[in-house]
Amino acid sequence: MKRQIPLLLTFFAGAIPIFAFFVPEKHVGLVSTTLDSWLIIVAGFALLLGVVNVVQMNANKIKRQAQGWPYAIILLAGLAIMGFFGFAGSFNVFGGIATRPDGSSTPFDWLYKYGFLPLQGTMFALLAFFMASASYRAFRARNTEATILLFAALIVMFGRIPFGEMVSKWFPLATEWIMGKPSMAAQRGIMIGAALGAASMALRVILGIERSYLGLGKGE
Amino acid sequence: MPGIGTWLAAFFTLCMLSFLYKDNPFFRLAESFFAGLSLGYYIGIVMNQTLKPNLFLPLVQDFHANWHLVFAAGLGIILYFRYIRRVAWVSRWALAVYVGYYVGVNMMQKLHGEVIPQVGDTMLSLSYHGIGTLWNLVMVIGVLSVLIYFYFSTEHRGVVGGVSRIGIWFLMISFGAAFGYTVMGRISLLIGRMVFLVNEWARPLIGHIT
Amino acid sequence: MRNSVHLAKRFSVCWLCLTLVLMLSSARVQGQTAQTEPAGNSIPEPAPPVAGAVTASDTKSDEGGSITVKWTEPAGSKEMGLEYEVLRSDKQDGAYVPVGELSAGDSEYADTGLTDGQAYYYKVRSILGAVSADSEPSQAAFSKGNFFRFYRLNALVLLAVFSSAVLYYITRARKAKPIYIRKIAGLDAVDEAVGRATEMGKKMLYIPGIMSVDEIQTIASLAILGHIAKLSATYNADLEVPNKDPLTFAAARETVKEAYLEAGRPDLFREEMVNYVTYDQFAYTASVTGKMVRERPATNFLIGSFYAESLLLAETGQAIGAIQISGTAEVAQLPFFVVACDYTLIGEELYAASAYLSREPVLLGSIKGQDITKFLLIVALGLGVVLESIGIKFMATAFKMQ
Amino acid sequence: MNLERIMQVDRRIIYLFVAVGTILPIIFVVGLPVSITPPVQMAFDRIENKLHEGDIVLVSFDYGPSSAPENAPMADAILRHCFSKGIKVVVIALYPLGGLSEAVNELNKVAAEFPQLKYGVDYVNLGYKDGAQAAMKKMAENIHEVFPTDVNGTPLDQLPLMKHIRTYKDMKLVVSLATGIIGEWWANLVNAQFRIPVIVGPTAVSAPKYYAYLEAKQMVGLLGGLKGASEYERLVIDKYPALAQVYSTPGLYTATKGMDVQSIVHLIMIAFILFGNVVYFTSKRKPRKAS
Repeated sequence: MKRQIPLLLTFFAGAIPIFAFFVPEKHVGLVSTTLDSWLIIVAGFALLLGVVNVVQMNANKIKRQAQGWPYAIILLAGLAIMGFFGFAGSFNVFGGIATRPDGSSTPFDWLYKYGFLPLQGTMFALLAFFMASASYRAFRARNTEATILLFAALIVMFGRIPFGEMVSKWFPLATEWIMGKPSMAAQRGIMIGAALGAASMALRVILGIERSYLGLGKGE
Repeated sequence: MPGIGTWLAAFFTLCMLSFLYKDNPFFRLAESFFAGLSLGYYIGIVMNQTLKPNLFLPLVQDFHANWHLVFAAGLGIILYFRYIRRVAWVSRWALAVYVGYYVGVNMMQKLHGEVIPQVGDTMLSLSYHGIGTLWNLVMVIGVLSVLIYFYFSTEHRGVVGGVSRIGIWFLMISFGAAFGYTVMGRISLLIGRMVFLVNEWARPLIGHIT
Repeated sequence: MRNSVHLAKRFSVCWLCLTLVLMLSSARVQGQTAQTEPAGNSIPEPAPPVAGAVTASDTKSDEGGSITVKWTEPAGSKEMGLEYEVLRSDKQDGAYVPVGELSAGDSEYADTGLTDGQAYYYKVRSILGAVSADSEPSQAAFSKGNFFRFYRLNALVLLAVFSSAVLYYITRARKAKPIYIRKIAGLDAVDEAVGRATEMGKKMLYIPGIMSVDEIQTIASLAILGHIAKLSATYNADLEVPNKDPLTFAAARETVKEAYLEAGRPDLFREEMVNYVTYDQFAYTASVTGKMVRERPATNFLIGSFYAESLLLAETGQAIGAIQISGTAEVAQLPFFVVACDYTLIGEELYAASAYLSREPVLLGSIKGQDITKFLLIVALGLGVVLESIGIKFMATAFKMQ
Repeated sequence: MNLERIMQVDRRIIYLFVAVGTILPIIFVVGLPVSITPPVQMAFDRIENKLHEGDIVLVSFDYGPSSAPENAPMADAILRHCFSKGIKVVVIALYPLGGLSEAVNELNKVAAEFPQLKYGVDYVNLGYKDGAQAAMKKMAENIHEVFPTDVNGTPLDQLPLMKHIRTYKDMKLVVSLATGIIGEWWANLVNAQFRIPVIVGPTAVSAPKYYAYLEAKQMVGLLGGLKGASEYERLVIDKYPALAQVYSTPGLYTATKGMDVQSIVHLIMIAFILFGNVVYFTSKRKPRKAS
């Protein structure tokens, strides 16, 4: 019983959108879109699961004075401040969470602009550095495959900058060709294979064969 | 003199950049604050952009038309049954419906939206019409050889092995080219941060001091 | 095991029934085409030529509320720069109101927002500068909801072939001799990677991607996590699974807990093994990279759906000297995993992994079914190329209809 | 000398090179030579030769802060070109994630360089509209219905410039600075249906898609990424010497500077890759000699 119900639910929930995919009839579509609108809400509810876990873990850390516990205080402070303004904002306290009509920032928006965005942007920007170190290490002509990788990367990098164009006008043309033909062909191959793999996985989930995500093991 | 917001943003930017040298208390401070702040941010976003417009407002404003949303809230609450040992097993129901529905949606999306058009677009004419024929041939061979590389239930020896080797070469061209092509976009992001540091923070600061 | 095969059988029957019902319903003939009505011949001199043969009928393959109007264009409409206005009325000789505007070259218009079952009549007005002329009205047309999207017939055929192949090999799997699966280096390395972490007495990080369980890659990742957690329980390794998505977090905890139970070591399972970090992609990345440089795990698994953070995570892991096994079907992120990880599961290999690792006949059977479909697609592709080369468009058209 | 050790360059040395290669060109103008490509020349010629003083151009901000390093210099160069030539500009924003703030910032910045121009007469900012595609279609019927007021809340009828602008027919050109699909809609929807000429400035990543529209004559010019923007800067500076002074203002970020960073950092990466391979092959040959 405890094991069958979730599997049946998965089967029916999975059959609905597949049915609706082929059947344009209004009521079928309605069932599917209604379920969709429910699940968006379920995903919203789920965030609290994460919040609970974060608060638990960090409170524990502080209590036990575990290694690095002062940072747990900083984390919880960030969560409390932003969470408070965000929660209050949904009741239109402090003018909501966006900018006010006169263009001034609400506290939530201010923290977003001067805290969240620079932190996020800088973490993202670190990629430029990491690409440099990764390419230095990995693009080495050790064997046939690595040599192909190396040359494709070098040609494209040259083809993207004016310098490459000045050396030879073939660099940008070669870049375009590589991106448009062999690279595109490989990506198509990956996509077709991966889509089949995903569909097969989906079928196994709907049929209840794959169920480790439910913590139901592989069956007994 | 830059304003307090600019100072804060510059401080966080520098803290994050310091990770490149090595892990240090400044990075750890920024990282911890960022983790908390971002989670708080999404509390605000989920409340304001998901739960309020999709659940609370419809229920409050017109219960008769939207009563079915009570089930949605019910499914959401079921997730929390895991904290009550006796009914913890029920919490799987929400997960089961969630996974089942999207797996169904994605299955059709993959078959209809990816497999069919990608195969269709590769059905290129190989009758001679100049250099384009050769490029069409490259495309067809590329797709076929990569597909054969992914063939699992045959040993990759002989012809199959040879073709799948060609598939690997195509994959390598694609990975190298995609890597090289992405560099520019990533540098643009770095330029954005550096322009901020130099022009919006350092320049006014130096101007103020001198 | 037997239980799951039984279940599979039972569900397969349901499944085939479902497909059958869809196939049958697609065969239902539909449409209520109105008769053609030739246009009048006597056109006053300055007026533009009238559109001929105006017909109106239910729009096919839709949910209802729409009628498609068709007409034949007068000769030379393009050169004249003729424009059309589609008019609608609910009585044949009633007042007609404009519902849509088109220009020369168009001879079809789908009117929407109608009431199913009510009669509608249409005229097409030709406009040339300031003068215009109306066509004869169409016969009465009725809109209705349909039971099949004909333009998705190709998808239905693919679904039928694909699921039949997979189901056939799943049900055959137990009786038939073992199914061969080619070597996947990244998966052969899993045992070694877990063993190494145990020997060194260091942590293993398992990062299940950043997407929710609505993404199939995440489900595939959780299946692999189940296997690795079992190994971890057997060897008593130190496993940690930090999460970005809360639902993935909930599912991952169930998965790991069950795996420890199945391995007979529920005593070793701790809730903190599977923890939640934050919902922001880069804040999550900052936390995990920070954890990597501080706790120096011996092994990193980066398996699931990744975006820009792929290289941030993999390169940091590389810098601390961890063995890294990655896997994703995100085409744009594969290059970064390939350059920074020891092993990478590419696309379809990710989905095949749980079958490969567990060697369960049922799962292996589904891989075989998948391969058969792939084989048929390769044949179709080859045939399509040949037909296209000799100028027959049939295959390409069948694959392009959307 | 141990070649193995040389090959194990501390990654921080690479990081240092990248950082210096990024910061220096932002502070000091390097000014690497730029060769003008046809799509950018077409865009420039369109505004320079086909438009006249008093003509009206619609500039749409279809990008946000995340792609500002690429798109903002394009917007600046186009605005400066129009203002220098006496062309009037109507600014709108259709990108939901920060298009409006970009429109306000860039327009105010450039307008301040031309103190003789008057808001409401020579240029207006109509602000942001949700639902880009619907708005673009509706603007063919009546712009006043899509944007009842400008960004400050002033009704359009009170703005002298907007009194005579009702649809696309009253304007000569659309310029879209775009990061996503909106730029494509200008070409394949607005140009296709309403015939107004379109120039798009997309990010480098999405630029390849736009060549097809350019070839199909659905666009009259294309500024692809930072490179396109830097070419356009070169063209306007050469044509309007007064702008050369604006472009040499310290603290002003330009595409020329951005492109210098791109070239330098790309070359640094290429140099490291080549260095690594040279060392690798030298060290591989050694043992062979020894034996």
